[in-house]
Amino acid sequence: MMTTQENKVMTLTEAINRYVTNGCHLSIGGFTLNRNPMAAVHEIIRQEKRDLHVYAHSNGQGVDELIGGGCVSRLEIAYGGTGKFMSTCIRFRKAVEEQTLMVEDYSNFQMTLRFLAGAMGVPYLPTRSSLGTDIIEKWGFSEEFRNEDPRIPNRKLVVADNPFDGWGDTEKVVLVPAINPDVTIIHVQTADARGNCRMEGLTFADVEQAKASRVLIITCEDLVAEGYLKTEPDRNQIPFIHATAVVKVPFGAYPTACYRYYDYDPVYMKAYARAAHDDAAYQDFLAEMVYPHKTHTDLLDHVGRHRLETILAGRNCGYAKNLDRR
Amino acid sequence: MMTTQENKVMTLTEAINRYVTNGCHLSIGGFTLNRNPMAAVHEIIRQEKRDLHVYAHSNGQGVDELIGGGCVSRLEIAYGGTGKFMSTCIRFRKAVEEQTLMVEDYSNFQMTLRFLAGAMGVPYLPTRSSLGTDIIEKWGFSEEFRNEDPRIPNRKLVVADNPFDGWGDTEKVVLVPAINPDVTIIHVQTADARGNCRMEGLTFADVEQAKASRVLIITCEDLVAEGYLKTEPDRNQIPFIHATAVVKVPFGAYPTACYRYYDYDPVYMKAYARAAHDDAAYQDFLAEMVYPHKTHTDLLDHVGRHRLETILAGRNCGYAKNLDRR
Amino acid sequence: MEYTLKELMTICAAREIKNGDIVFCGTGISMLAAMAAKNINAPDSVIFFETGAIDSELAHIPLAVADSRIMYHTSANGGLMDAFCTMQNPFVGQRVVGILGAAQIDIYGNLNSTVIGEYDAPDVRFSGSGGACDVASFVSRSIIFMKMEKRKFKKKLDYLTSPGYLDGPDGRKNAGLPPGGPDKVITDMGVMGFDPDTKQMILLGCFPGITPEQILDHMEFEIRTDQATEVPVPTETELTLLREKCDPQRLIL
Amino acid sequence: MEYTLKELMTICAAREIKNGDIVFCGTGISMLAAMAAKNINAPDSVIFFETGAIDSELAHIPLAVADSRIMYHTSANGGLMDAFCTMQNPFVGQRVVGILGAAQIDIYGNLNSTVIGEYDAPDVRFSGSGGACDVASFVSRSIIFMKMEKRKFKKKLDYLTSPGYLDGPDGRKNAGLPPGGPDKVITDMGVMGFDPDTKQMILLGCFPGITPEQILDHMEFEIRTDQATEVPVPTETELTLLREKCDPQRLIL
Repeated sequence: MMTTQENKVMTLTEAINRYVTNGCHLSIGGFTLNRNPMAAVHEIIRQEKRDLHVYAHSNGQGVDELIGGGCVSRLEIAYGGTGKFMSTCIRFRKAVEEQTLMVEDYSNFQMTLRFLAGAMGVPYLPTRSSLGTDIIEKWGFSEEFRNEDPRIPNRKLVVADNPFDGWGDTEKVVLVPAINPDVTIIHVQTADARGNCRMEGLTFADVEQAKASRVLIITCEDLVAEGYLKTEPDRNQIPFIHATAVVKVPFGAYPTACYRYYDYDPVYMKAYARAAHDDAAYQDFLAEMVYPHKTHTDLLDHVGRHRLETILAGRNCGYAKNLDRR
Repeated sequence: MMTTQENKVMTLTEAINRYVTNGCHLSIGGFTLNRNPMAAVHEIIRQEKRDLHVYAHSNGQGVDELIGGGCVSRLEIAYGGTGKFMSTCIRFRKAVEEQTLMVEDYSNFQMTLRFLAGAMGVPYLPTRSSLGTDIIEKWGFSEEFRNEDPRIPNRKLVVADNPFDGWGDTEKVVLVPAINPDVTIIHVQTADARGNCRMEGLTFADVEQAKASRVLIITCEDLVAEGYLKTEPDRNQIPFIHATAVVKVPFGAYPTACYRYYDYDPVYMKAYARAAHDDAAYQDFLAEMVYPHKTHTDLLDHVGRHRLETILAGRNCGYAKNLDRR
Repeated sequence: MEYTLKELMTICAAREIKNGDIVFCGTGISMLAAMAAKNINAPDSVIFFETGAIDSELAHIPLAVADSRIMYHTSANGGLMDAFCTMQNPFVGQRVVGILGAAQIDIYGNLNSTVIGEYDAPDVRFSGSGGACDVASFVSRSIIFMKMEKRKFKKKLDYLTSPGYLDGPDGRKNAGLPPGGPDKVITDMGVMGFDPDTKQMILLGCFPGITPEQILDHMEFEIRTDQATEVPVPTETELTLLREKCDPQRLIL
Repeated sequence: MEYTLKELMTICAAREIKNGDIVFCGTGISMLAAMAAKNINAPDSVIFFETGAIDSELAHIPLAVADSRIMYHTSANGGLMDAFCTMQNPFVGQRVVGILGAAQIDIYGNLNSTVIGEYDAPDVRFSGSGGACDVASFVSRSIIFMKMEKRKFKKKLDYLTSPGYLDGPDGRKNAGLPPGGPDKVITDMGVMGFDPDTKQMILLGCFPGITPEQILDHMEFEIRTDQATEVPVPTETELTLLREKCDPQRLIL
C-alpha cells in the first residue's frame, strides 16, 4: 500500500529547545533507576529551563536531577527515591525542606490513573486507594492557588458516593483528576522515524504518560527503518500517531538502566548520592557531569568505555550479571 | 528458584461441566469472527446449559450459536454481527424479535470499560460516549427487575456532573457499572498448565474479560511446558494468577479465525447463516454440526482435513492468503 | 469509463479523507472507502479499527473489523481499550474521522442501528451500536453511508443509537458531548452535508442523472437543496486504483 | 547457628507468607523476605512488583522495584496499571500480601512515609507513598517492617500516608475502604499483631533476650503484652537458604 513517511527525527538539543519551555508542564518516563530519559534531563538542565511543573509517579533519578538543576518549581509526585542508592531522593528532600519547591503528594496508582485519564479523555478516574488518609486531606496547592491557575484542577481529589448503590461492594470512591502534560519525554529501546515505539521489559506508566501528553518526545537506543517494527506489531506499545519528536540517543537512559541494553551505573549513582547531600559538592557534580558536555556522547566519553562495558546487559538476562553493586 | 507447578489442565467436558452452571453469568472472548472460544460454545450447547446471562461486546459467532442453542435468557450486548457473513446475527435477531431473549444495549467501549471496571475493582468507570442517546434512555432490564436481582446493578447507566468543574473541557460523563462474570472463556494461541497466556494479533477485550471474572477457562492451540512463556514475558498478556482451568483444544476457535494458526471458514459461516434463517434448518444444522460430536476433534473430523487445510494460516501473514471468501 | 453506484459512493467518501486523518473503519464499503483514500488521494491517512489495529497494511481486504487481515503489518496491535481511548484522546481523537452506516438517519444526522419499532418489542432488530455510538460521540467528524429510502431518512428515529447534532446547534453541548458531529452523508443518489448554523442536513450534490426532487422523494423530512451541484464522476485513475489496489477479488464492490 | 538481627527479621516476615499468597514487594528487606519465603516455606507464593512484574525469577537480587533483575523470566511483564489493578481486583487482590516499611506507625497500624512536621513546612521529608498507600488500601493483609524507636511508634502520626485500621474496628468501613489491614509488625526487638476486636496493636513475640518492657520503652503508645512469647530463632535451614539462595553477595543482609 502506498505510504509516505513522516520523519520526526531531530537532535536532542533541538527537541528540548523547541518543546520544553520555561513554565511548561512536564512528565518523564521510567521508574526510580530504570529507563529514565536521562540524556534529555541533562539537556534540560544545560538549557537552563526554569519553573517547570513536573508530574511524577516514582521517576527517581531523573526528577531528582531536574530539581537539583534548578529547573522545577512545582511537583506532583508519589515517590521520590531510587531504591538502595537513595531511599529518599536527596535534592528533592532538600528542596522540600527548604521550601524552594511546591510539592503535592499522591500514590503511584493515583498518578498512573491520572495519566490514564488524560490519555483516555475523561476528566477523572475512580479508585478506592487512599480513603481515610492525609493524601486526601492535605493539599500541596491551596484552593486559591488552584483557582488562579487554569492548568491545575480546582480540587486535588474528590471523595464521591457510588451512585450504583453499593455495586461492587463499594460505598465510596476517590476520584483522581486527569493530567495532560504539555510535554512527556520517554526513553525506549527501539523507535522508527515516525515515532512507533517498542519497549522491552516493564513499561511502567510510559504508555499512559505518552498518550496523555500534547507533545511526546521519544529518545531511543535504536532508530530503525520504517517497516521494521511493523513486522512484529504485537510487541509495539505506542503507535506513531502520538509522537512529536524522535531522537536517537544510545545510552540515553544512562546512568539509569535500559533492559536488554545496559544496567544502572552504581559508580555514578553512589557519586551522585554523595554529592547531592552538599550544595557545593552538588555544583561540582553538575560542573563535571552535566554542564561541560554538549551532548550525551560527550558525557559517555567522559565516563569512559571501561565503565560502560561493566554495565552492558547480557542479551539473555537483560542486565549486567557480574556488575559490582555493593 | 524453587517452584512447584499448579496444574490446571482438564478436559473441555470437565471444565464446562464444573464451572458453567445453569443461570450463571458468562462472557466469552474474541470478536465477531475471530478467536471466539467455539469449542467451548459447542460444549455448552451439548451440555444443554440453560438460562445463561451473557455479557458481550461484539462477540459475534459465539454468542449467536449460544442463543441458537437455547442457552441464553439475558444478554447485555453492544453488537450482534460477524461482518460480511451476518451483518446482524440471525439467531440473536430472531430471539429478540420473538421476545424469547431479554436484551440490553451498550456500546463497544462501554462494554469494554465495564469489564475493565470489574477487573480493576471499581464500581464504575466514566466515559463521554452515548450522552444524548437512547443507549442511556432505554433500559432492557426494568428498574423492578434490577432491584430484584442482586447480580445486576440497580441502574443501567448514570449521567453525572464533573465534580472538577469542567476539568478536561467536560461538564458531564456517563458512568458505566462494572461487570464481574461468574465465568469467562477465552481461546488463546498459547498457554501453559498454570494458565499463563500469550495471544497473538489483536487481544480485543479478552484481557479485561479474563481479569474481571471469578472463574477463567482458557482454551488454547498450544499447551507449552512451564517456563516456555517465561522466556519472553513481554509477549504474555494474562498471568496465571487469574486462571482457573486450561484446556488444550487445537482449532478451538473454529469456525472463527485464530491469527497465525487458521482463518475463519467461509463454508461454515455461509452454511450457518443460511440455516439460521429458518428454525427447522437450524435444528438440522445443530444435529449435524454440534450435537453428534462428543468432542471438538469429532467436529473437525466431520469437517474434514481438506477444508481445514484451506484455512491454514500463512506463518508470516497470519491468515489464509488464497482462501476463497466470495 | 463506466462505474457502478457502489464505486461512485466509495470514491465520494474517499475524497473526504485528507492526509493526516485517522480513519475509523467499519466493515464493507466503509473499509473500502478508507482503503481507496489511502491508495488514491490521502496516502498519509491512517487506517484504524475499533478492535485495536492501527495503520494496518491491508494487503488483502478484510471482511470484518476483527478479520486477521487487519492485524498484519500494523504500527501496533492492541485491543478495544486502546482503540476507543485513542478516539476519546484529547489530542489524536480530534484527527479521527469516523465512517459509519445505519438503518435510519434524521435531519440532524443522528443514527439508528438498533431497532425498528419499540425497544422492548421491536419489529426489526439490527446489530446495535458496536463502536458507532462511541465514534459518533468522540470524533471531530464522521462520514455516513445511507441508502435513500423514506423509511431510512426519518423525521423521528425509532431509537437514537449514535449522536449526530441531537436536536440542533447546541444539542451536543447541552448533552455534554465533545464538539464534532456528522460531516457528510453519502447515499446512492447524492451527497448531503450539514448547515453550519442550523446543523440540519442539506443537499450538496446529486449523482449524474439524479435531481434534487428525486432525492427529496426518498426522504421523510425536507432538506435545503439550493446548494446542490452535480457530483463529479470518478476519474479513470480513481476507478483503476480502487479496482486493482483495493478490491481485486470484488469481495465488497 | 549465629544470625544477625536483619536475618531474624527477614525470616520472621518470611514465615508469615503462605503458598498461594501473592507477595507485593518493596525494596530492601521486604524483597528479601519475599525471596526467603519462596525459597524456604512457601515455594508456591508469587512475587509481585508494583512496577508490573509478576512471578519474577530473581536470579540476582534487585536493588529497586524497577531493577531490570525483576523483569527476567516473569509470567508477564506489564506496567503500573496492571500491577495496581491486580491489587484492587476483587478476586486476586484478596490473595495479595503487602510488605511495607514506614517512618512512623500508630496503634492502629496506620503508616507515615511522607513528612515529619507540618506537611506545608516539613522538618523532614521522606520519599512519600509510592505504591504503599495503594497496597495498604486494597489488600487483605500486610506485613510491616519497623525499627523500634519512640519517634517511630507514635501516638499521632505527622501524616497518615497508608491506611491501617484508621481509628478502630469500623475505621476502614466508615472511610469506604475494602476489608483487610495490617497483620504483623516485624521490628528489631519483636513481632506485633493486632487484636481482632479492637484492631489495636498487641505484642505477639519478643526476640531472644528482649523483654516486653524493653519494647514498650521504645514506643510512644502502650500496647498489650500478655500474649507475648519468645520468637523462635531461625533454623539452620532457614539461615542457609536465606544466605545462599537469596543474597549470596550480601547486598541487603
